[in-house]
Amino acid sequence: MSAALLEVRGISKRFRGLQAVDNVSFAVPPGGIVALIGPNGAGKTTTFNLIAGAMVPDGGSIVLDGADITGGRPDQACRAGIGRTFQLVKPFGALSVLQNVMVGAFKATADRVAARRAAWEILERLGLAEKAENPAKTLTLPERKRLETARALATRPKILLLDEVMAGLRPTEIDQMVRAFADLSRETGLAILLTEHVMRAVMALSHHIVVLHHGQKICEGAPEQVARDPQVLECYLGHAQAAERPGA
Amino acid sequence: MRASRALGLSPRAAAALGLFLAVMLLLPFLVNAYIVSVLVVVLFAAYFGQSWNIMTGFAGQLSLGHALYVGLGAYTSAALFVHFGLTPWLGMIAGMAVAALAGSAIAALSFRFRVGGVYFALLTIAFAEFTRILFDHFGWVGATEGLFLPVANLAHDDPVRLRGSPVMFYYLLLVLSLAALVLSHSLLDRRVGYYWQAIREDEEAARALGIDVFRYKIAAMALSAAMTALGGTLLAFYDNNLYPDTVFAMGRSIEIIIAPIIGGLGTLFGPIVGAFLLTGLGETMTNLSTYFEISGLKQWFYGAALLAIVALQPSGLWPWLSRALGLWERRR
Amino acid sequence: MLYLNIIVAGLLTGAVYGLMALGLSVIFGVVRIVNFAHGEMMVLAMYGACLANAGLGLDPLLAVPLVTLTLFLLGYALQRGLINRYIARPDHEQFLLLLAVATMITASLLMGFGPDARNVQLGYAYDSYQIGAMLLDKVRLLAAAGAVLGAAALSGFFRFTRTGKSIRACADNQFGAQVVGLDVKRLYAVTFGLGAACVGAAGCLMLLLVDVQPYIATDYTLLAFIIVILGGLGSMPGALFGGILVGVSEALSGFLVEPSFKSAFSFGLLILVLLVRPQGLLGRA
Amino acid sequence: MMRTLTRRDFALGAAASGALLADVGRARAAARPIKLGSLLPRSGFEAQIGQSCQRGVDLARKLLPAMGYAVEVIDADTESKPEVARTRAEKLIRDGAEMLVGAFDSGQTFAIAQVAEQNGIPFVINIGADPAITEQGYKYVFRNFPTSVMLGSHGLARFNDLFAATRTSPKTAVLLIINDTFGQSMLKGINALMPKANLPFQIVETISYDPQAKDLSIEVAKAKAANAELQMVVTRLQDVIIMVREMVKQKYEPMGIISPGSPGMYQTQFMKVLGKYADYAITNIPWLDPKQPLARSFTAAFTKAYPDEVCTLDAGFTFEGFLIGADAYKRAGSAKPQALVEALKATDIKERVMIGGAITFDAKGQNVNLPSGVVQILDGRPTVVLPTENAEAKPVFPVPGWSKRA
Repeated sequence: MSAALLEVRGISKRFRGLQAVDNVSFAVPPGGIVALIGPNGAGKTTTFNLIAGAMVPDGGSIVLDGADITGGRPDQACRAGIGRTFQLVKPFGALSVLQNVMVGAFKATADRVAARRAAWEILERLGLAEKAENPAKTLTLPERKRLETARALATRPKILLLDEVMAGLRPTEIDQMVRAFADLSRETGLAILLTEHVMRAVMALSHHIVVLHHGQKICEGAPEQVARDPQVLECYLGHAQAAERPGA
Repeated sequence: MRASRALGLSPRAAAALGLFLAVMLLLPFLVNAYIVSVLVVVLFAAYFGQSWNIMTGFAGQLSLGHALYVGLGAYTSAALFVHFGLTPWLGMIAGMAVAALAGSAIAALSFRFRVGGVYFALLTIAFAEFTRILFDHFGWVGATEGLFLPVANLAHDDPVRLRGSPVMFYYLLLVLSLAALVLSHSLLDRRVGYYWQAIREDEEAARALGIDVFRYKIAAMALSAAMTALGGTLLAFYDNNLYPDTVFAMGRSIEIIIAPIIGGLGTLFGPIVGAFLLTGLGETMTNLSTYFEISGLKQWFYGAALLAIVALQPSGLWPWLSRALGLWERRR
Repeated sequence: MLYLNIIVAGLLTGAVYGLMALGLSVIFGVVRIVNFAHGEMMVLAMYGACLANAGLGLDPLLAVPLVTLTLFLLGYALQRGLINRYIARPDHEQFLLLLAVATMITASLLMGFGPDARNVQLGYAYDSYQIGAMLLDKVRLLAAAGAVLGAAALSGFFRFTRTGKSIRACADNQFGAQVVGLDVKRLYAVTFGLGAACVGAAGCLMLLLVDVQPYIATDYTLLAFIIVILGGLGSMPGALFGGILVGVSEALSGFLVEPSFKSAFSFGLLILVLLVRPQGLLGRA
Repeated sequence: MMRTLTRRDFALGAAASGALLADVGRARAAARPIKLGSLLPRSGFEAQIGQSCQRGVDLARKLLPAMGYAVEVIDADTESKPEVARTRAEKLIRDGAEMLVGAFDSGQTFAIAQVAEQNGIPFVINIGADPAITEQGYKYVFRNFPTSVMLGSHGLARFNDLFAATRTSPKTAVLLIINDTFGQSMLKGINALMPKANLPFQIVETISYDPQAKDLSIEVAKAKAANAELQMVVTRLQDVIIMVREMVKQKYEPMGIISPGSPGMYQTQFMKVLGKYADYAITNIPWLDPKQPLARSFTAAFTKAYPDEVCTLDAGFTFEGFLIGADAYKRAGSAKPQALVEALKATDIKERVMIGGAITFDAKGQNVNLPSGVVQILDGRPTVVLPTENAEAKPVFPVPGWSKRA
């Protein structure tokens, strides 16, 4: 895995006596889709925040495309090539959907027309085009999640961090999204790191799965391999089955 | 037509704007000196509101101490004029630089230490008040005794030295306010405007999209401060006398921000609409209350009017008005 | 010895400042609204105490329960009727709302009482105690004692009564409070009422020290801001501590430097604290 | 509170001054009254003093016609803000005001002066001490009030008169002075004049305090620690009340409290609030001349109209402002600005309300003939004690200690 796009080496984070992330290492190859799974409180979102620069790790390092980005600010992480979504969506409510995505697109270009064109393309790809002129605050929750993704994509990341963007979607919508991401990754060579409770999406989308529990990596491997791992079955899938029920 | 498209206006809105401009250009020929003096107050309020709007309306950082930049602009240019005879056109650049520097420093200190929201607002008050007291003791600019610009009663206006009649100031302010309008519009249409609004709506999300929030906030503050200082120079040369307690007054900071809030925070025309409405309201009430001979009545109605507006149109009158007139401005 | 006198005077005045600021702090801590009409509410209370003195011959100290209750009801009504609707609105709208309220209070006072300063004539207004070289001013002593009692009563309320505990729960976790079935809107109104009651009591005590005029309100609003930020917005002991800190630092700087410069010291202190410890000296991070 | 003058009040006041009125009333009133615009801070933070001046306006409105002057007064409120003063002045002119009178505060007075100049409308300043106002080369601005420098020098000059009359000579003084526009220009004047004034005392400490101060305990403690014989003060009303109260509490008893010419220690509120502790406070300031018949009838009319208020220089100078305007109109026989300005320049009013010689204006439009009297609170009333030719009583100095007052 020396040719990895993103390499996470032994990162840790501690909050007031709680070891949220404990010496976690994994890698995402170029164009690869890796899922980070685990029960609630396993440290997935914290890991995301560490990678995206929202938090500074207590130890370990994060390397993107050969450059060490450990401890950088979120905007620096973004400029290094990390695009992220938030689990609790953060739309720019007063701006239109198009404008939201244009904010992201401005990372690559200062030209308004170019940014606008790029934003349109992404909106069409994610099926938000007909909502383009609506204020973001009028969107439904699934639409907002898609907007999050669109905005992050607009920054032309090398790797996209998706934090539970499928939650609350109907199965048909999930399949649609899965297809969209798979196409995107195949066509553009975009790498994706996702956390997801919707196992249907995880299994369909990811090439590789990393399982976290109590902040530690307990297992990793190909999807079917992980699904058979007794440790995972014991500590994780029990929860996951519960969590997969609608509304969980 | 091209101009109207460049401003993103519908033909109807462009016509309305054209009409408004024509009226404003002709107004001094149509009304008496009293109305002109009131219009000067309106334009000052509009311009200061537009300047403040960049900081708070666009970039979302609530500043309650903008009198600081009015004062820095006014005092810098006036002191340079009084002590060295420097033309106000250069003095205003110096004033803008001083204000931009002060604004950046305040913003840098605050945002570096992650002071935000209400705390930032209170910090801006503190800086303004602190500076007021400093100037109360600053002998070179007259301290509490005041700084006076020599008043020359010229037969003709002298725009080079900014000595002249209210009508001259009316046109200067009109140009300034239009320039601020065009500038605001063009900023909103660029990356920086998008970034400011993103920061206003959600800082964390803005950061995740690669925006150096700290830098953009400082830029907003510096620009807003510099623009305010430019108005401060005009104020100094219009009033011809400066006292720290009136120039830097907290009351002025508050007056600056009422018009844009009433008009519609973050909109292009809100500050202008708000300024017309508030000043008009104030004058009407003053004229009415002289019949009743009760001091305090005017202020009471003023407060009641503010309350009514914030209760009925909390996001400002312009969005509502433009919809009612069919001039719907794209919500930015 | 002179220093001791000055520090004690600053300490005593500071205690009254503290009680006033306590109201602002309580309101912010729970309702998350910055009460820009705080000074106006206090001036209203001062006029209330004046009226109680003129009409009923009450000493301002004895008028405390009456004025406090009135202000409580007023604050309760204000929150219930008006401010509750703005809880979730942006800062600038809340600011405008309270500015409008403040303007109307000042204008009403001006119409009702005129611009002349008012005060109450007390038999003991000029008394002072000589203890060794120390000179204790009776009025100031009484006012400070009242302030400490008032603060203690409020803290007792929050600690021992059911409503007080609910308010604290509500401040810690509004959502949780709603989940367990607390009527948050009512608790907010009670809190605003309590904050108003604090300034009510502080107003009565302040009337012992200064004369009242409609236009002094803004100065007190600013002063209250300084104090609560120094102590920590939302922290009760912080407000008292901040008040005393401001009282003493103003006294000392006035004595050591230039009196006309002393409020710059308070603002300077405020700027320093905001930059170094924005949550305030006793505030929680 | 906002009591206006009724005709009956005035009838009583006028009766008290019948002889005088018969005298000046001989001249036939001009056919058409001149419109005088009054600009005062009737609301805002200076409302208190603005209202105090307003009483002079209301008296002028009633008294001047009875004196044979044809005037009509229109009121305006500057709200204590220069920019409002400016628009109000423009409004008054648009409403037909042919002359302006006002505005107590220097900043507002400046704003009005510019409007007056631009419109070519004469402006008579009732009160406003900033020396800069009459240094601008204005052609339409006239001031019947001393500049702060004049106030300071005249005020200091009276110290020696007081010491001579009471055969005292304090050696040291502490100066408590307000840090606002007025206070600081006074301070400048005092510092410049002290060496020349040949006074027996030295100022050992100058303490300047914040105009917004609500508490002066530290300032007073500092003054007391300076251990001077005399306390000199330059104040406004609110702070001097706090100051005296604090002096009583801190048992600080200098030979006396003397103001070289500032507001505060002669105003109604000072005496009302402080009672016996207000007594003996001394202000060297231009005052109503108890020996002048017009001043006596004015005071009488004032007392009838406002029984609870003390007639002070605020009302006196404001009234004189209108008197000057009315007199100029009468002599000019026309309300044309140029005619009025010429008449104002030629003003020579000998029958006046305030102490001093005739009202005349120098080339800059300043009345330089405005001496100060020594006004001491005696039995709860401001009393002229010096100069002897105007005095109603003898000065008391050194003053009795706080505890020795009944």
